[in-house]
Amino acid sequence: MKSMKKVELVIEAVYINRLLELFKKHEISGYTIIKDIEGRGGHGLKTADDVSDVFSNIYVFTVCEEEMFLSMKEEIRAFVIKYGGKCIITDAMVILSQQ
Amino acid sequence: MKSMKKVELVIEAVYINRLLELFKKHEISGYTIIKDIEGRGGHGLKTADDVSDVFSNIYVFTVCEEEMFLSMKEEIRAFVIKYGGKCIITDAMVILSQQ
Amino acid sequence: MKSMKKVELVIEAVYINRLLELFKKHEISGYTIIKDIEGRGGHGLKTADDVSDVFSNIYVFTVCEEEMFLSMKEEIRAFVIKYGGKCIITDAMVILSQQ
Amino acid sequence: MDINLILQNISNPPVLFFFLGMLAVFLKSDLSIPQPLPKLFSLYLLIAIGLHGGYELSKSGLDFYIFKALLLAILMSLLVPIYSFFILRKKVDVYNAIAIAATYGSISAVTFITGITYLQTVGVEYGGFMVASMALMESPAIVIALVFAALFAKDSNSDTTEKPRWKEILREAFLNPSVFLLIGALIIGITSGEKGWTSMEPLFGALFKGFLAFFLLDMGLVAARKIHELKKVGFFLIAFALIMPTINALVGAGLAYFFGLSKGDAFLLALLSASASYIAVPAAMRLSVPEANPGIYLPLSLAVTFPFNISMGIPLYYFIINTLWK
Amino acid sequence: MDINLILQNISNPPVLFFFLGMLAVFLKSDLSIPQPLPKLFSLYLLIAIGLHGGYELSKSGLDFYIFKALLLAILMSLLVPIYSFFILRKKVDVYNAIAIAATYGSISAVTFITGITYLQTVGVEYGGFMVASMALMESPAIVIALVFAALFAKDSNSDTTEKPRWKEILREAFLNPSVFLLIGALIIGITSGEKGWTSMEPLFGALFKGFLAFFLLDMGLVAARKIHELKKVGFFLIAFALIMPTINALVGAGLAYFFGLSKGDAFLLALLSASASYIAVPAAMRLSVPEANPGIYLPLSLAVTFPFNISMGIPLYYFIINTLWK
Amino acid sequence: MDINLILQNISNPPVLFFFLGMLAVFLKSDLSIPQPLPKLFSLYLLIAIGLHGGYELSKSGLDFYIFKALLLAILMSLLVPIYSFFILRKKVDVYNAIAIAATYGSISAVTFITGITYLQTVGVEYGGFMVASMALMESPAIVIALVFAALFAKDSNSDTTEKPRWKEILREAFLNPSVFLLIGALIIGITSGEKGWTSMEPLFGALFKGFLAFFLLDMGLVAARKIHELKKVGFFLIAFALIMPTINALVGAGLAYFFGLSKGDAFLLALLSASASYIAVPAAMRLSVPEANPGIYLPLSLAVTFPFNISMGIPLYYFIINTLWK
Ligand SMILES: Nc1ncnc2c1ncn2[C@@H]1O[C@H](COP(=O)(O)O)[C@@H](O)[C@H]1O
Ligand SMILES: Nc1ncnc2c1ncn2[C@@H]1O[C@H](COP(=O)(O)O)[C@@H](O)[C@H]1O
Ligand SMILES: Nc1ncnc2c1ncn2[C@@H]1O[C@H](COP(=O)(O)O)[C@@H](O)[C@H]1O
Ligand code: NA
Ligand code: NA
Ligand code: NA
Repeated sequence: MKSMKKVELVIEAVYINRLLELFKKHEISGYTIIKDIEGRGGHGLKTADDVSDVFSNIYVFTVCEEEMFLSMKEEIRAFVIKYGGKCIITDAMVILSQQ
Repeated sequence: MKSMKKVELVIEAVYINRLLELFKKHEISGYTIIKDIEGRGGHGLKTADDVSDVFSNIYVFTVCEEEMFLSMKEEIRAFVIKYGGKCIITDAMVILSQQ
Repeated sequence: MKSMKKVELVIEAVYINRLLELFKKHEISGYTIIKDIEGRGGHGLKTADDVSDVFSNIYVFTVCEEEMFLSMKEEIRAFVIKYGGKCIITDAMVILSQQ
Repeated sequence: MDINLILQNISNPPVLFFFLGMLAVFLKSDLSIPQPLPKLFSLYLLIAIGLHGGYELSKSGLDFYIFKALLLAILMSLLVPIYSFFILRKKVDVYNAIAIAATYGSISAVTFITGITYLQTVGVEYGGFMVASMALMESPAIVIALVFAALFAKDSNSDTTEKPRWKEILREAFLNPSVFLLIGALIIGITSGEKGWTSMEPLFGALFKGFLAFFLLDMGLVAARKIHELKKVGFFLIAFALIMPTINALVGAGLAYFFGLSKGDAFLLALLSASASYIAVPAAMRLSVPEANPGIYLPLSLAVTFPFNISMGIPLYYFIINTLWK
Repeated sequence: MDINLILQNISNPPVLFFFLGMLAVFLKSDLSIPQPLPKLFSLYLLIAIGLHGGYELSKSGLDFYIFKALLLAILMSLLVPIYSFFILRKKVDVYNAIAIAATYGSISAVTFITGITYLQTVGVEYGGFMVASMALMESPAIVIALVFAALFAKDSNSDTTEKPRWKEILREAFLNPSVFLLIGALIIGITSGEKGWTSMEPLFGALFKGFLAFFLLDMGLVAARKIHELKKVGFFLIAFALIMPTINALVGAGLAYFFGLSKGDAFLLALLSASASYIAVPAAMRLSVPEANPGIYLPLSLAVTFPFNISMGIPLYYFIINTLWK
Repeated sequence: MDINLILQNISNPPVLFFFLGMLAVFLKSDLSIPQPLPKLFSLYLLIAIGLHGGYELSKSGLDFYIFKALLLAILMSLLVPIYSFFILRKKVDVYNAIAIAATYGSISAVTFITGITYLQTVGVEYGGFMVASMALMESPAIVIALVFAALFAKDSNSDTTEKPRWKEILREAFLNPSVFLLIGALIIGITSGEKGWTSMEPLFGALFKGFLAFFLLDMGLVAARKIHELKKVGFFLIAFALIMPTINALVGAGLAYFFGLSKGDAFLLALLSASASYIAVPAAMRLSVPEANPGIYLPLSLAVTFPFNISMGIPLYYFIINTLWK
């Protein structure tokens, strides 16, 4: 098992491609996405039964090494300031293929 | 980044409004919701292909300051005892707008 | 509250029954499942708008005692090696019915 | 009783799809119909019965007969939960007795619909206003349950700090999505009349039985999964779930006979009385009587009474009423 | 203005379902139509109008009249956002002015559809090519917004490190799912002609109004939930959202009159000009002008202009055009 | 070969929607049809073909000809995976050879359906029992794969602790949702006969091509996304995926000719033999031969053979059979 950072983001669906671009730039190649979720935050209530799915929330998480997270931390902050959303970081272990 | 508590709950869909009331009472204004999920626990198996969505599970999480969590901890315990469900707490950091 | 391990898995939908069998064998009786999620990893991109839902990702998590996790750790590693997927472990507290 | 009546009912594709759904679970096939598809089907069915009933009402207008039939419907939906409660109380604790009584006091829209397709098969007329009867029969049992809870389970509020949530629960009773959509569609059906119905009929009329088949396939899956929960429920309650519907149907049929309803309307009133709720009332009971065990009232309603009604109950009640009305 | 025109429009079941959806929110019923059901309905509606319009085009072929009508449509979709922007700029900051102007410069497919069902009710002909007009009117406002942003909000790129994302945003403008599917279905409709339409008509023709009702029910829920956000929006913008559609419709009708469009086509052009986008443009604005507040332009479009158009606007514009064309 | 045959097939709206879906991916439009909508469409299509086939069977009854046709179908579904395996083994490791052979040994319901709409276009009759043929052809290839895995990949059970999961995999082979629902609907169609079909036809008959178009739109999206995975697959396998279907169709057509099937039935048998599975078999292969790479057999089936079959294959096989049967 290896010590890593789990980085969770809740953002507006419309920005998902920009977030994945940011991941790509930082060579984050593994992530998981859950679409059409709901929530409330500084930008009010978001529901998943809107007329379109472009404004609902999307939940994304990636588990990466601490350095990787640190290298993109400021860009994530800028992302969240510009586009809204929430970013949560936790310590996590990952089960690797080799022991 | 700021140290916080991530409070995750899995509850029956029918009780979501009561949980959000509890959040409101404790001035939790940010949360995320994922609906129609499945699971197994003390109250048996819950699937998300039931005839209605009132009995499926809902997953809710909020990231809040430790004091906030502590102030509602006993009420969450009472909630889970009364209505079933699971509450999980982890340490988490949040990326804030200001550094 | 009790200290526990939160074990999260993202696997291919087709293997969910085998994972639940593994849980059962290790007497894990509580877990939560989110279906039809998307992601990218060593096995490429998985989307949730495929012609069928057998190849989309499934997200499963269980909160259990550390010994329980340790007892199935090697089997989970074998599972992930054989079938792909990601397993993430975090420290978590659970609100119990009794104080 | 004519075996043909049963066969006619059972060879109905929607009913067959119900059993196909059950079979899928018994054979452990992985068939599933994930949310929100069941939600789509039930939204569809509610709008469809509402619109069609409203259209029929717009043609017939209101008269004394209809008024009488509606009152009878309300009467039945008050009677059933009351006498059921006292029967149940003999063997069951007060919380579960309240919840089960409410479940059987209310109605199942899908059972009603299946009854209507049966009437069409045997060629018997019925009034479009019976959809209004159905709408009126959904909520009273919930109110009865709230009253019983206040009367007989006073000590329940162990945490006396918590004030009763009358507002939330009454809203759940009268404005839950099923009731709201049904009544809304009914009113739209009345308002928009012939012209409106003509424009809606291709979706909400012609496709009705097909969507019913889809929904019953899902009901079969869900009902079969609940069957194994019946083990814990005990003989008394299973017997209740099998026998009570017929008793309720008989009471309904008797009242209908006494007050001179037509054969088709009487059949539907009897069937509504016999049917048990598995969405609206259980949701309301979770909110108002959380002490009652949904592992009891849901399987009873879904895995015993519903299958009984749509397979044996419908031809049985029809047979009784057909004999009486001759 | 004839009150009958309004009643004819409002007694249309789809419009009634819109108000039923709003009522559900006002009464706090828990009714909801979760994703991806709204997505299903909007995919359906786009394919249906595309296919039907294409089929009509395949019958009529292209001629100078159609060419003229299409050019007029593009003209309107360039004019509206330009003059709207300068009106808005008097009271609103540049970002929000751009986003609101683009929102009103583009169109709402569902408003268009509701207008078509209205034309069918009053028995007025229109050209199938108007669907192509609609498709052409979706994107120009987005391009105008990009140009305005480059001209008037230069200093916006506070983080000058970031290069403008023209490619992404132009793709969003011209290849967003709505535009793509609409044009794709239009071309399929043209290509497969009579035979193709005959095979698609049972799903994409006959059921059209039913699906529209379903979608408008959801629109009602969403619009009502946005109403309370209007408090923060201020009187000027609400007045804008109520009055501007009629002005746009008048401009459109005037041009249509001048260039000799038929009554039905003129009505649809006016209605398209009056309608405001709530999916494609807002999504593009989020990407290109994130500084603009979606809590302003979305509620204006969804909770003011859309309800106004489908209830009062349609009969009003029809009344005006009917008078002019007499 | 008559170019008209191809045009007739390609101007079919469902086929055009397939290419529209592909185009969406090539142009990077954000169009997507999220789950569970594809699931809804495939449930619909399976029920629809099952019910309709069953109804046709209930009219025709069983006779020696049908019996012969069903046996031929089973024969083909055993032959194809066997000879495919030995061909594949020349270039591919044992696991992938097994999985690809099973994929091509089984069938694609949507290809079959597209073939049926083609037969309707060209006005050729076929037997309703061919739906039963299709159902019978789904599973045998999975059993062959299990046998081959036991014979040729014995050493695979590197972790000998794990017992083979015959029960789970055989259940997957014969009771996977597609096979189960298809056969279930077939039996319901037989049981409920003319009357049943009349009540189901508005949903499961009339709307068939429309739903097929919806589903093929999604198939187009998925197929196009898999195309870039083909780079890693190599020339041999892409050639296999392009040529093998025609060979399988020829073998099927030859047998059909020899045993005296009618033109329409022969065409469908050939098409079923030519088609490759992309849901049921891949799922079974994931469970039984996890060592095989789904990044190979899925793109081959979805992004090469499926598009080939529904665009060129169908008219080609029809041309061959039409020539033979003259
Ligand atoms: N404190 C929080 N805990 C959990 N989720 C949050 C929190 N704050 C915001 N979110 C999620 O992030 C989304 C965007 O946040 P915001 O931009 O602040 O509106 C919200 O809709 C929520 O789903
Ligand atoms: N140990 C656990 N780990 C993860 N999820 C759980 C656990 N126990 C319960 N849950 C979730 O919480 C829901 C309600 O739990 P319960 O009230 O115990 O049945 C279950 O259906 C699961 O989704
Ligand atoms: N680093 C990661 N962080 C989050 N999720 C991941 C990560 N790596 C893989 N996943 C998820 O696990 C799934 C299977 O992983 P893999 O077998 O590596 O393709 C992916 O489709 C992702 O949803
Ligand atoms: Na009842
Ligand atoms: Na406009
Ligand atoms: Na084949």
